[in-house]
Amino acid sequence: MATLNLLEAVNKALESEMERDEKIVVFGEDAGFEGGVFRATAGLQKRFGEARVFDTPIAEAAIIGSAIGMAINGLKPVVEIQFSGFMFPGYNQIVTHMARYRNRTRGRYTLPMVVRMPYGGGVKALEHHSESLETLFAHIPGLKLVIPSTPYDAMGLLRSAMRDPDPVIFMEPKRIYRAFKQEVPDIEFSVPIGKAKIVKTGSDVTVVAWGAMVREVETAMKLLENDAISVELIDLRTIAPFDRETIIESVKKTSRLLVVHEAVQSFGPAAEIITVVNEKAFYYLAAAPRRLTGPDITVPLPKGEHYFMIEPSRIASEIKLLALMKA
Amino acid sequence: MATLNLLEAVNKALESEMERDEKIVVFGEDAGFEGGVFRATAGLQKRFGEARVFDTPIAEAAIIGSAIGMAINGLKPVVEIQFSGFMFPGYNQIVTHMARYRNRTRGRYTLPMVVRMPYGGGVKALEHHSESLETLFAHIPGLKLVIPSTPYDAMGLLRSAMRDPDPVIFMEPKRIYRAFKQEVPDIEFSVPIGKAKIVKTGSDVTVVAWGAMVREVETAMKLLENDAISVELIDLRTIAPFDRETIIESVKKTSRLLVVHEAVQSFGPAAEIITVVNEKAFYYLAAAPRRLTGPDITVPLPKGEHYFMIEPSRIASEIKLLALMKA
Amino acid sequence: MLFNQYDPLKKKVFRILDAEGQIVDKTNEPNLPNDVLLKMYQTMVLGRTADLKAVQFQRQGRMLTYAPNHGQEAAQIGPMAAITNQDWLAISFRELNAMLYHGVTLEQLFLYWYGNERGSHYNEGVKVLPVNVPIGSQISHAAGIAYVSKIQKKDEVVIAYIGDGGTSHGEFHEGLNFGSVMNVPMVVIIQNNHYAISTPRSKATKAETLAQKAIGYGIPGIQVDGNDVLAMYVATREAVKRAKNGEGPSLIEAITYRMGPHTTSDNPKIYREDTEVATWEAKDPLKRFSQYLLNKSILTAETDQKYHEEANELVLSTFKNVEASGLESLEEIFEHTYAQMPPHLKEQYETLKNVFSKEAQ
Amino acid sequence: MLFNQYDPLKKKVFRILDAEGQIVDKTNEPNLPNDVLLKMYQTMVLGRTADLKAVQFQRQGRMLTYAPNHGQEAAQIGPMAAITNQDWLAISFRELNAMLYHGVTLEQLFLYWYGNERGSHYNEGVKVLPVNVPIGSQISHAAGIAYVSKIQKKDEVVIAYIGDGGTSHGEFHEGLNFGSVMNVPMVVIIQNNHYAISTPRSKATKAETLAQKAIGYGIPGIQVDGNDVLAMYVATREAVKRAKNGEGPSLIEAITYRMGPHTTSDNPKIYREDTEVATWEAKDPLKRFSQYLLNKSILTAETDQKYHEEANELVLSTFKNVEASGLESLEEIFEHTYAQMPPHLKEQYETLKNVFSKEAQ
Ligand SMILES: Cc1ncc(C[n+]2csc(CCOP(=O)(O)OP(=O)(O)O)c2C)c(N)n1
Ligand SMILES: Cc1ncc(C[n+]2csc(CCOP(=O)(O)OP(=O)(O)O)c2C)c(N)n1
Ligand SMILES: [Mg+2]
Ligand SMILES: [Mg+2]
Repeated sequence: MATLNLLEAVNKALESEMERDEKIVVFGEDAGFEGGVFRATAGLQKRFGEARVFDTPIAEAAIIGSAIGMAINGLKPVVEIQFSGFMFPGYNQIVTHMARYRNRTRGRYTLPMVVRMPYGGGVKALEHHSESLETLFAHIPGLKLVIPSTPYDAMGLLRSAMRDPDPVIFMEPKRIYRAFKQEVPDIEFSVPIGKAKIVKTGSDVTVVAWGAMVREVETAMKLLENDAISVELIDLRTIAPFDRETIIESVKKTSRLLVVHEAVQSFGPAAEIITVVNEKAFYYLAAAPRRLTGPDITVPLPKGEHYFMIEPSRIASEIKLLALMKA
Repeated sequence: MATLNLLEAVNKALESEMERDEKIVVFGEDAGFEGGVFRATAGLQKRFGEARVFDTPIAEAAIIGSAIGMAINGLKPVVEIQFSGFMFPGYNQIVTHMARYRNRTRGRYTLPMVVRMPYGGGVKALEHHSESLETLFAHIPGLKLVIPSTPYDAMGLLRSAMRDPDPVIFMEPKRIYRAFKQEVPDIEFSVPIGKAKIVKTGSDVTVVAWGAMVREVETAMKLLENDAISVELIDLRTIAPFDRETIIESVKKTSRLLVVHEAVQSFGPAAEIITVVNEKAFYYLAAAPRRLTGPDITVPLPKGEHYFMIEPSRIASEIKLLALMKA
Repeated sequence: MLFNQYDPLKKKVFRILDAEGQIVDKTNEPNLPNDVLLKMYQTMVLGRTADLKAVQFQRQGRMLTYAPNHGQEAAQIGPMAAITNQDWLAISFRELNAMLYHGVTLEQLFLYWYGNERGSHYNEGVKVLPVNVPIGSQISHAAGIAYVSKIQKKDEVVIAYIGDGGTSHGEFHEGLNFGSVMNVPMVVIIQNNHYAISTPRSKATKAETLAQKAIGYGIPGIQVDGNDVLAMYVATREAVKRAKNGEGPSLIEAITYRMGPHTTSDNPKIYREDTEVATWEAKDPLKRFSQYLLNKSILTAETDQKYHEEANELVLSTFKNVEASGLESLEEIFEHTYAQMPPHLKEQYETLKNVFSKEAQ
Repeated sequence: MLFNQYDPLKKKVFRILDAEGQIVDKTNEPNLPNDVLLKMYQTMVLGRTADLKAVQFQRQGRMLTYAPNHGQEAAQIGPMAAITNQDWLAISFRELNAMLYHGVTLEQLFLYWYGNERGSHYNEGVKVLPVNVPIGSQISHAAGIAYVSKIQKKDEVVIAYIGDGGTSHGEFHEGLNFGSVMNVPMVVIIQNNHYAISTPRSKATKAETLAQKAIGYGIPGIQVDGNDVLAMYVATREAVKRAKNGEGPSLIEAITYRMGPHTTSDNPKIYREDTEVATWEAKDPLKRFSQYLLNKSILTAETDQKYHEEANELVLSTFKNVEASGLESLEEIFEHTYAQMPPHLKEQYETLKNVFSKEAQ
């Protein structure tokens, strides 16, 4: 057992998998020599050499595009986009090629590759360093989108992503990169893509969250300890394609749903989850499903960011509100 | 009165507005000399000169980016992206600048500009020529997204877009560019952004659609003429920010909702509409809201495209199904 | 050294054959075996035939949009003769000739333009990337492929094609710069056919040559007569040699002309003069090469005729097969989005299966 | 002609002052009025002071991330002295000195780095674009602004800044190419400070100079000693003259060095040697310029001291004000997304107003 934070877990997952599979190459802006601005790839170049771990020019399209070429020619690239807000110049490659190559060639060329990127707010950063862009990946057929909320999951999910036959977007909640540590087994384990985790079972309200929001919900649940509300917390872990079954089963039991995410609200991920619940468990619903999300504005700079962030107290209020609603 | 098809209406809207407002400039790939691959800008260069109507290099980022610069320096650019599938290289400019400049500078610089692009399938085209990307704009704070479904609306909405103080994405359903003609007044009129249109009032089922789908729903309604189902058809016209009130009032009346769109399903526009209805009219719903959308795959090349497209018969079945559901 | 001699800033254009098929640069005339020369020529004949027929089929409503190659055969066949099956080809979308020479079957090519993704499932061992519609984005794919060739010390080079208009795109810049920084075995060939749809070359960039863009990446660039198949062969051979020697990418600007419309949806009369087209008709790459081969008695009039007849038959019979292939199956359009269909997609598939099987009844 | 003399392929670097502030190129020494020279120097002193203090404030936890300018003052002040208030400045993010000289107030600059968007609401008439975080994307903004200057025959030029690392980006290529095809009055200045975060200049491109990238766009490029404020002034003046004459864009590579970390979150010890930093310490742009001014008796030791003291006071008092400004209001963060808040946003705003007013109680 090693005690690791989320960032270290990412680093260890990369390291152990590179050890195991020499097809893996890791690159990105500053990802080589210095090991990334967050140090997620620290030590890898030293260990695996410059051919497998390297710095690139500032060119997100070429980072994703060359990774596509490498995957076509037999490698498994795991690239880093420095912040998710800088994925846009590479988005053309992601949507028009990465997501489609398998289908375009009817399986002739496939792209086992991973695009990692830190995301999310709450770290008092400059503009373009705080957004949550799940929707822009989840809406694209051919992509998988995975987001861990703990060191254990970060290691297990990243490992699965690196073994997946399809391209995976791996968004890392930078706000909790170093927030807490967790025991992570030394033995090789993985966490499957496409399976949500029931963090806590409960019977009154289902709460779906992922990434940094899982902890916020947990804190909210502590605030509610004296309220006799039994919350079932689901950590979605894979946003696309997501584990409908776990959510639906839960809502059938609780009849009440709250989705919490940091991404802006309109046309955001909660809408899809709520709609699927409408489609699959409408007649079980005792109250209108609710969503607690970022407002539809650009994440403010630090002196206004607190308004944007979702505090546990607000989550607790939402849960209470839902629990009160007529059955 | 002139009798115009949708493409001609776009052309006339550009022409009349350029006449009225000399701040308007029009440019894009092949949009100058030959007047665009669809001829939407035909005749404009001849009439208004090369300074105001011109061809650009193949560089979507620079097309949007230079338009941003022009807007900062006092013009109102109306740019053409040749097909919406080629907007991706310009998406960085759209999201990180166009949508945010007003907010970033706290109102110091604003960007009154329009980005036009033909979109949608059903025209037997090559890859990247058929997608419906509403979500990728609607999810971005600071953008407005407008889609006409008739020549009249095309003219009226495009005129409003060109007069709007904020950047507007104007998606044109290419499939019906020349599908039908309509009388359009010679006098100057406009259709407001943000207001949906009730195409037909009804009491049993609310159907929300836009763009090319409006006509398909109308055809479906004809198929249902003998079924004694009273359909209320709402043409959304502005996808973001959309007219919640009209939808909510309608659902309060009909208790049943169907959203039809060509965009792929997961994390798509229907989910937001259904979720808003959940939030605002849940207790009025007699049945789970439904959506009929493109499947979560890349729009197939022509020999498989028919599976992707939404036929009126399927819309009719969905409406029947909804109407049958218990109250 | 060829690249030094033809520094693009000196505005010299590399050429071996003149428009009449006469040798103008004897020292650089390649010493290719006759069977290779004939294969090159034969493929050009097949390419030309397939191309003209494809446009006809389209006019008859039997083919979808098609992007003609007519006039650009030499710019594609020369380079392909300079590489082997080990090497990769990353095309743009107007490279039917190159694809044929490098192992894509005519049936696959037609199937693609007929509107069927199966046309992009090339045979095992054929190292060609599928048609790449988003302009410029193929260059970084080529760089990535070549990066693997380099670090795994594979005997491979990657040839990437792009159009004159495509050189204005950010993806061209990033891809070429990436390849050059990584020093990978890659050759980028610009088919400067003078137009990007209706937009003339002069509006793509203010640079006097496209070859000089190489300077910005610290790599050699050269302008070549793109209608001269021998010059294209020799220039590519040099670039391939450099690449395989570990000297990194090169940039070749092939000066050629698109004789047909941009695609079958385009009407070039709007934006160019017939007289301009006529001047290029006189520089036809096929005539030029056949004249050279006839002069050297490598080709005879009969063989030439035979090539044309065989090509014609092959094109007709192949297209007949393609037409017989009909529509795709519902399964095909769903099953390749992921390695395994996820549950929600499976559900959508089953729903549509129901719809379409009902309809079929 | 300066641009012809300093063809980047000849690898000559334009310089007027040497590291000791001695004139090495008398013919090109500009004939600037003393008050302008002093304003330039004084702004450099203010910029340096503000910069060093900003880092200090950040270390004390009073400022957020900050991107230091230390060492790059000359590359920013020289060009700004060559333009007027009519002209535009499109910055990247490391141009505090240029912004100060061109009319952004120190308070606004600090407010921005303190984490408040109001810092980007510059005064009416100050033609500066806000900090542009997405690398390279400002170049096309500059081209667009300059296009308007051109067609409206305004007496304007646009200066755009970018870093060495930024030249690898597709947006740099598209923006510069666009400006050059449109032949707009624009000057692009690359601050080659040798690093893009931890990544050395050598990994950005294989081209030997960044100035030679101009060749790909058919425009002139020049390498200038970026720590020589006079050379930067003169080179920019030439480029501005060309631009205003309708001759289109120019590219200036300012060779300079980032003395501090990339931002306050960065630790440069990981990727570069102290000895390297020391060699650049000796080329300090301020020392060099002050020596020149002292030698010419334009500056006295007392005035110099006074500038430093005043700068120090201004920085401290300004930052005190900024700190006192506290948090933003909820209204501020909502009201500028659109000209008018649409209903759904208004609703979200009201909800949050409720939440935060309850909390405040
Ligand atoms: C990113 C992108 N933008 C626009 C288009 C539409 N388009 C298709 S071909 C073409 C012109 C290409 O010109 P060029 O690069 O010279 O190649 P050619 O067609 O002459 O072979 C354009 C603009 C596209 N395919 N991709
Ligand atoms: C599109 C994009 N990708 C990545 C980043 C992250 N980033 C911020 S600054 C920087 C390095 C910039 O280097 P350079 O252009 O040399 O400018 P300098 O920082 O040296 O002034 C990077 C990669 C960004 N801001 N934008
Ligand atoms: Mg071309
Ligand atoms: Mg730098």
